Amino acid sequence: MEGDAAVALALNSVWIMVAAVLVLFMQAGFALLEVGFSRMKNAGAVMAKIFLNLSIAAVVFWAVGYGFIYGGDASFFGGEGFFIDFSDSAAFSEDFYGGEELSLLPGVDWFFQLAFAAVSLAIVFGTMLDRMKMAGYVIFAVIFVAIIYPTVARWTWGGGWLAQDGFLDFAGSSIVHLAGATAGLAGTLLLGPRIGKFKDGKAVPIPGHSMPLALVGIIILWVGWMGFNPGSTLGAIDADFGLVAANTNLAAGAGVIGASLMAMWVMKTLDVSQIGNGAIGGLVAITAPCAFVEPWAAVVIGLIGGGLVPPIVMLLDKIKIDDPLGAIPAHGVAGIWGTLAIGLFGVAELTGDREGLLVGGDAEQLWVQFYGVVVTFGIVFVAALLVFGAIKYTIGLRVSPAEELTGLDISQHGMFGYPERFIEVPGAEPEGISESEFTPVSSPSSSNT
Amino acid sequence: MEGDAAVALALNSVWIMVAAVLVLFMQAGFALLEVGFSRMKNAGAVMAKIFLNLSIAAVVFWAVGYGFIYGGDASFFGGEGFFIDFSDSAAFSEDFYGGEELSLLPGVDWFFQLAFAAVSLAIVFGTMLDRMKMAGYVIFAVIFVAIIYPTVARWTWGGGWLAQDGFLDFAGSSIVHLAGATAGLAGTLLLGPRIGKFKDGKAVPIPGHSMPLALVGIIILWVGWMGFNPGSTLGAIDADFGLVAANTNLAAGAGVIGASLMAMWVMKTLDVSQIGNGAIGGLVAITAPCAFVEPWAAVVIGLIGGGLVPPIVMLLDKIKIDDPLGAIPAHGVAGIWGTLAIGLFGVAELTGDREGLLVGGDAEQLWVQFYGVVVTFGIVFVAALLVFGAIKYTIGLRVSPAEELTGLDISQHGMFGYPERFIEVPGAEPEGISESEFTPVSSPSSSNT
Amino acid sequence: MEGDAAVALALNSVWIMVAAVLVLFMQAGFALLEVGFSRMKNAGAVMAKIFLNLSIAAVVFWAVGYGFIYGGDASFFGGEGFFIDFSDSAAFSEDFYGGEELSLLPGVDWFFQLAFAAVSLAIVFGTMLDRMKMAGYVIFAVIFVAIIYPTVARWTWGGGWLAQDGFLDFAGSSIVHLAGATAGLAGTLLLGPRIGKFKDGKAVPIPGHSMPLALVGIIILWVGWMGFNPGSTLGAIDADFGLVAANTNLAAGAGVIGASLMAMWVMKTLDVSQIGNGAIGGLVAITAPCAFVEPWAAVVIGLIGGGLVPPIVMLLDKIKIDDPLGAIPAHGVAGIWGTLAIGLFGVAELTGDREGLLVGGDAEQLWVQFYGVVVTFGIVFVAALLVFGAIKYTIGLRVSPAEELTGLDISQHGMFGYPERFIEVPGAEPEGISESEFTPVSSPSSSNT
Amino acid sequence: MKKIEAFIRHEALDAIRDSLEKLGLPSMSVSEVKGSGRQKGYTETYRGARTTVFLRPKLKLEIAVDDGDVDKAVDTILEHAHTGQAGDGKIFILPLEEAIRVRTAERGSVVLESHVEDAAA
Amino acid sequence: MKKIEAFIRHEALDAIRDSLEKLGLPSMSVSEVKGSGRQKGYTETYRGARTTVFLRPKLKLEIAVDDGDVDKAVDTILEHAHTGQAGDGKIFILPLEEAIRVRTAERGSVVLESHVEDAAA
Amino acid sequence: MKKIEAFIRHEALDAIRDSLEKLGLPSMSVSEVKGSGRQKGYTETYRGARTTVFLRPKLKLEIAVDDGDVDKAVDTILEHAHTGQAGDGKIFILPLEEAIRVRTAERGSVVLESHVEDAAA
Ligand SMILES: Nc1ncnc2c1ncn2[C@@H]1O[C@H](COP(=O)(O)OP(=O)(O)O)[C@@H](O)[C@H]1O
Ligand SMILES: Nc1ncnc2c1ncn2[C@@H]1O[C@H](COP(=O)(O)OP(=O)(O)O)[C@@H](O)[C@H]1O
Ligand SMILES: Nc1ncnc2c1ncn2[C@@H]1O[C@H](COP(=O)(O)OP(=O)(O)O)[C@@H](O)[C@H]1O
Repeated sequence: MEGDAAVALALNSVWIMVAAVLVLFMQAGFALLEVGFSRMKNAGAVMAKIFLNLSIAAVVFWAVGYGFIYGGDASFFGGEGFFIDFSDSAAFSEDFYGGEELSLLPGVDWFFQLAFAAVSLAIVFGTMLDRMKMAGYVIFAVIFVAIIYPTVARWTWGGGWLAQDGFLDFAGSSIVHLAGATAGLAGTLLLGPRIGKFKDGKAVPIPGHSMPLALVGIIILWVGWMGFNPGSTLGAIDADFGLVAANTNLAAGAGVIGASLMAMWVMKTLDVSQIGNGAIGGLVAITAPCAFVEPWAAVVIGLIGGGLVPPIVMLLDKIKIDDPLGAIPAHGVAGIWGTLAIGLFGVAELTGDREGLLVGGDAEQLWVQFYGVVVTFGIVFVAALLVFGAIKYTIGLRVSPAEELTGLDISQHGMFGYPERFIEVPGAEPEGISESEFTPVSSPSSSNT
Repeated sequence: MEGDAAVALALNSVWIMVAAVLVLFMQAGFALLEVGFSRMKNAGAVMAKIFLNLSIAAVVFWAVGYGFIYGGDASFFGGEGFFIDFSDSAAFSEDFYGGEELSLLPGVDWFFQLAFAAVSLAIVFGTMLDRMKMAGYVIFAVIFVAIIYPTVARWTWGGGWLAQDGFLDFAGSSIVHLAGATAGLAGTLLLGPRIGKFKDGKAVPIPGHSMPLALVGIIILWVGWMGFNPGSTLGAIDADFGLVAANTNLAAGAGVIGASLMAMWVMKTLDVSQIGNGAIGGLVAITAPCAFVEPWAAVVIGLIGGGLVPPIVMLLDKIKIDDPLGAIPAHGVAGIWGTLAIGLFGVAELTGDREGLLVGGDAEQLWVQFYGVVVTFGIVFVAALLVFGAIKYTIGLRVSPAEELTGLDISQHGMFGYPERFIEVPGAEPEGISESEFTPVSSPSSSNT
Repeated sequence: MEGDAAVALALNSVWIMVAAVLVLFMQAGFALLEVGFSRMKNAGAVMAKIFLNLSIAAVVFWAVGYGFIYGGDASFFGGEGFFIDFSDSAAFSEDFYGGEELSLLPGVDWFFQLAFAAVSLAIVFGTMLDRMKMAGYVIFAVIFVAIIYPTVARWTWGGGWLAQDGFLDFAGSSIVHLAGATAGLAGTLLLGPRIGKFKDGKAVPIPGHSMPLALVGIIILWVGWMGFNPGSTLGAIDADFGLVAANTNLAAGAGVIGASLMAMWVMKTLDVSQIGNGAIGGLVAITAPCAFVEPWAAVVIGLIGGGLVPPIVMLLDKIKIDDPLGAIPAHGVAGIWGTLAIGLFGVAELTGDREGLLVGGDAEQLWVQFYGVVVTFGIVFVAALLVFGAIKYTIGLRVSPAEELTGLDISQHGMFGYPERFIEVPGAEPEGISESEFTPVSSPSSSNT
Repeated sequence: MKKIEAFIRHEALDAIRDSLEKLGLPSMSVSEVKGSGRQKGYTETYRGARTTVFLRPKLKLEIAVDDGDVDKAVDTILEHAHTGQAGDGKIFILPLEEAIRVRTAERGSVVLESHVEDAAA
Repeated sequence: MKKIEAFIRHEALDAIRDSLEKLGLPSMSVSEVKGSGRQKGYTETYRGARTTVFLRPKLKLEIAVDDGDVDKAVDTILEHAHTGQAGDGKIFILPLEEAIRVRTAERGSVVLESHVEDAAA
Repeated sequence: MKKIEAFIRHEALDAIRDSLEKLGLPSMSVSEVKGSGRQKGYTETYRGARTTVFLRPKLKLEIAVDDGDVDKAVDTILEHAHTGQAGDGKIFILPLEEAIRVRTAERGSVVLESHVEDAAA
């Protein structure tokens, strides 16, 4: 390649490669968050799930997912370019970019998009913790990464009909976060709450076993978001990833502050888990508008994104929806808010087009944002309900009560996630468990503590 | 923008963006370090503190902090350019760079500096672990990020009077680390030691609850330092961040070796926490001189920086200053040593000016370094003493003895950080605690294990 | 430097700097993996080991290691360019690149190579967990980083005789991973299994204490591998690190799937540790061929790399080799498979030369790969056996049975790694331990819980 | 005075404690034990190696009561701890010679009397 | 021979152990329990949901002593465990029929005798 | 009926449990305690500060047995727990007034009888 073009390709690709690595790193964040917010007896199962998810995502997104986003010209559904060969740039450009010169190495482009798909999938799981059957979830994961997420992504990032309507979602408040949380909502509705979550009509605390792990996970998410949003410039040259990075940090910080204040108000306690969820709420909210608003607006968006979390957490408890991680408020509600916020705070020089209602006085963009959110929620909710429903009535979605009480680790994986500490966990041997589920052994041989 | 300038801006910005992300990641390192070195009963409170700190830093540093470093021309104190709009490059350049062409995207520049301010603030907390009141600390955090740290940074990096005198501190041994540790020293003096730390005139071990978490935190700090020091080139083109990276790794390694040998000598044991502190000592020591010395000198600087830690830890115990994390030796004393080391080992080709005493035989640079250290220590110590003192005598700096013994998690945040393990922690229900501090409940309803 | 050359140097250096940081970050991954797979009573000792290893690696690789890979022209053994001065580019180029213009900053080049050496060294330890004497290991570490690893690396990456024969190992399936695992095999053979590992001729589970920490460690390794493999392009311009990144992710994902299926088949359980080891198996396998094969082949290579792990784990148990972490299957056997896979799946456009047997029908490359693997294994095995043997019969390689049962933390480092949890760990006070090993105290003074 | 020691399943604790409290017997101490008995062991598998664990987690309740309260307490435990499956546990009754309240240094059965007035409150 | 079982606050342990050792009674076993009694519960809050915890952490001391040492031991415990606030705990005294030292298979009260000479040493 | 309480080293547990099971006494409860006695303390060091720990980890076995099985059980424990070094532990025997099986509400020594037929099976 010629000098300047080679430099441009390399420079853009380095930046997006770095961003992709940061987004991949978010898997460590989700792992810690999910494991920290789950019970000790399920800790190993959470890790198994994270690995299977990410692995399935990698293979399926290569085989079909990416093609369903970027391949072909369909506005609503469909694709081409499956089982991609990244070593053939020409074919890649042909399949996905109409033969134009590429601004990114094919493998880098795919890797970055894969990392997003994997984030969306990771979010789904948050509501289903502590009681989900692995086999059922694996099937859902394949379908989500193959078709559901790509279809939503196609509508905007793949140049589909929502993009044509002017819908804006810079890095995926709706496409990634709301989509994941919506599928999670469908999942938890079909699963029902954890045993013991509601007693005499009131929510009972089932605290996650490690706030340190959970909140370190959220710091890692924050760090990973520095690839998620700024990397969504999809290039380095003539791209203001600096503004995006600054806005993202401001909204995250404001989210923590908003959630802390709200928690003290509505929960009467500076709940550590809400502080963490508030950071996520702020980050999710700024994800759509990060490139389209000024810093002061980022602070406002983050403050509200985080501040929404505690009341919604309490509301879900009231309507008896069990969401152990807070995925619905932090990824769902904050995702909706963030997407709409473009319609309120968007600046014409940054959107390159329409202004937000509070800035320019015009509600047009807000209207597009609104129906974009509605269709995203609607399509994902229906699709997830169908898929999870089909699984529920065939191979089953939830483990048996005995297995749930005993813990997924020993009942599903044959060993505790924390073998040396397990004496402390109540419920390790539940009422009514059938002996055979533990592979009973009749010939006495040896015992260990 | 024109081709070459656009490439240069993008390339410099990508590198500094990456470096900023690495420095931001250090917050995960500090979180793990602090939580690992604290008691189980305070683990959740540590995480809450980290999040509030970082969040406050983000918003305050945008609102005023950055402006107090780089805005205007005052040599001693003052600034302009508050509530920055990163989307307006021209205004940004006007406010901070005299209208010159920018070599970095505004948001990237700010993000990198923010990450440094947040590190300095995180260091303060280390000495105050396990007994500090959150509300008081939050107030200090605002003032530290708004004014104290920016003033010190202004003197050197903002082109202030110390810079004009030729004081050198490449990445902040003094500005960031010594400043943080000095404020921490003021804090611990006003707080006093943890209950039970000194008994019959002798220091009692209060071991942190998890060496694995603490030391993984230090590995993350080491990784983050690869942005901290090499990123302080503030650009990629014609900048030798390679030398800086190599020197930093060598000093970190030598710091571990120095601390290990010293611990075996003065403590008669290969203390795991000292190994970790030694890495920090080495890293802090090389932070100021990393771009000004040759690799052999980096090894010497690191060896001494790490080696100083164990004896200083023992000295603090002797004079009854309680510093649970070793922030004073590892960030403070090593920071002083590193800053002075430029005056000993600096090489003219690298400093671009004066040579160090041991290399060029001239003590001039050492003298500048010396009074730079003295004024940094002095101004921060006095300011922190005033602020912490004002807090102490108004809303209070320290929790009640009962709350301290019970643990900050349950007494301040309503729930343990490790809910399933808490049975093991002594002191969960201290002598003399007033019932009402636990929100006693008279109507028996339900209990859980 | 002139504009374009300066940009190229900066761009290549930024990319390799980032890659080096990612590979350095793998140390956090290894730390978590090793600590999670070890017993609670040895957790602090594991962390001490990781720090000493990395520190020794940094200093020794600067002093001599790098020179033994790249210095001089010897094909088999030798070097020059010790105690490198990275601030002198001209001398650096003279020593290592025949005076050619450098494509990377010297410090960046060295840092990247250092990170690889540290990975290879970290792997060795995995087989020796829970019973190794620190002093002996430290000596081995010096020799391994100074001479053993550099010699193997010289043969291929230093342009030595294997490279001249056309042996290919893009990022080190053999040079880094097989070499590390082979030394580990020698170590475990000389150490013997942990007390209690085999009973009545059968393997007994000695589960690691934390699957969450271990598997988060593996996610970090996966993330770090995004520097390991894609960074091995050694530059950004005209280098397809995108293909490498995509192949690496695909193989990792396929490795998890392969190991999961095999574990369910041969172990009759979806073992969480095997899922993690499977990711490593897939990653190690693709490390050699990642730049030479097409994505479909990466999936196949990863599937087999991961799938090999569970049966080999069981085989080792059968032949009574104790490898607590699975380093031998995941780094050793998968490393062999990956290196050979180039001879099967290599594509001429990518290797720039010969085609693999299954692609081009020619076995020539496979033959070269085969003897490359054999000599790598052979030389490392013999060297490690000699060094470990010499240590064993002088200062000793293994702690006493009493120390092993009591745990390395309290017996070697004077304090538990988890001081507040230790009541739970059996074996904390073993049969037959001599009182004096605990520094008995005759005058009663104080006690703590 | 008697000391009741009951080895039960974790799940039964809340109900037992609530009922006893209503009966004016809020005082007890609970600890975690591992027990073996008629109940069978279960298998743990790790990296393909297997072992059978015969000791299963149970809770131990310790309740010192006045002679007259023994039956009340035992019946309450039986009621809530019973599932009918192996592993339900056992209750042991030991003679107790003296009971002393640390706060007041009172001795004897006054220390153990049911707090019916408290429970009613 | 008697067996003393004392449920106390964590804070009292060190002082009790030290004093008993000085009296020649260094032998005891300590474990962690959770107890309920007169002392009130406290509230835990998580994500806005609340629960009241009635079981609070205590330590259990088990000390087997010769008949003649019972009062010494009980008095020592009372002295150091007393704060005057609800939750100070209780001491129970049970009859002990036999004591055996595993190391020597000795039986009877010799196994429990105060080690006054040791303490003096 | 008697209740045997044995404080032993961790290492002895497996052998004791196996042997008792072969003798038809598979039932026991195990918990973790920390104990002090003749055995000396050890030193912990952290950041240069030192402390002596006198309480060392032990296991406590609780075994309720029929009068006729006491000697069998004690001998088995003595056999496997003995190393001859300070810290081997102690065995205490307490009178037991009643034993109740929760599953069946059976009472008395039938609840504790050796299960020789099971063991033989
Ligand atoms: N003889 C005994 N001594 C001490 N603890 C016992 C004894 N028998 C039973 N236990 C405790 O009771 C628990 C349940 O006993 P198990 O025999 O399995 O149930 P079941 O009585 O329903 O047959 C055991 O796990 C153990 O903790
Ligand atoms: N009857 C009892 N049986 C067993 N343990 C008891 C009993 N009464 C008290 N305890 C133990 O003593 C602790 C303190 O008892 P509590 O009644 O709260 O204090 P006080 O005796 O000062 O009123 C309890 O938490 C419990 O562990
Ligand atoms: N009088 C006692 N009361 C309660 N527990 C005891 C008593 N004596 C010994 N123990 C338990 O037995 C363990 C071993 O006792 P120790 O005196 O050290 O051994 P030895 O009997 O071999 O001298 C102690 O750690 C403690 O747990």
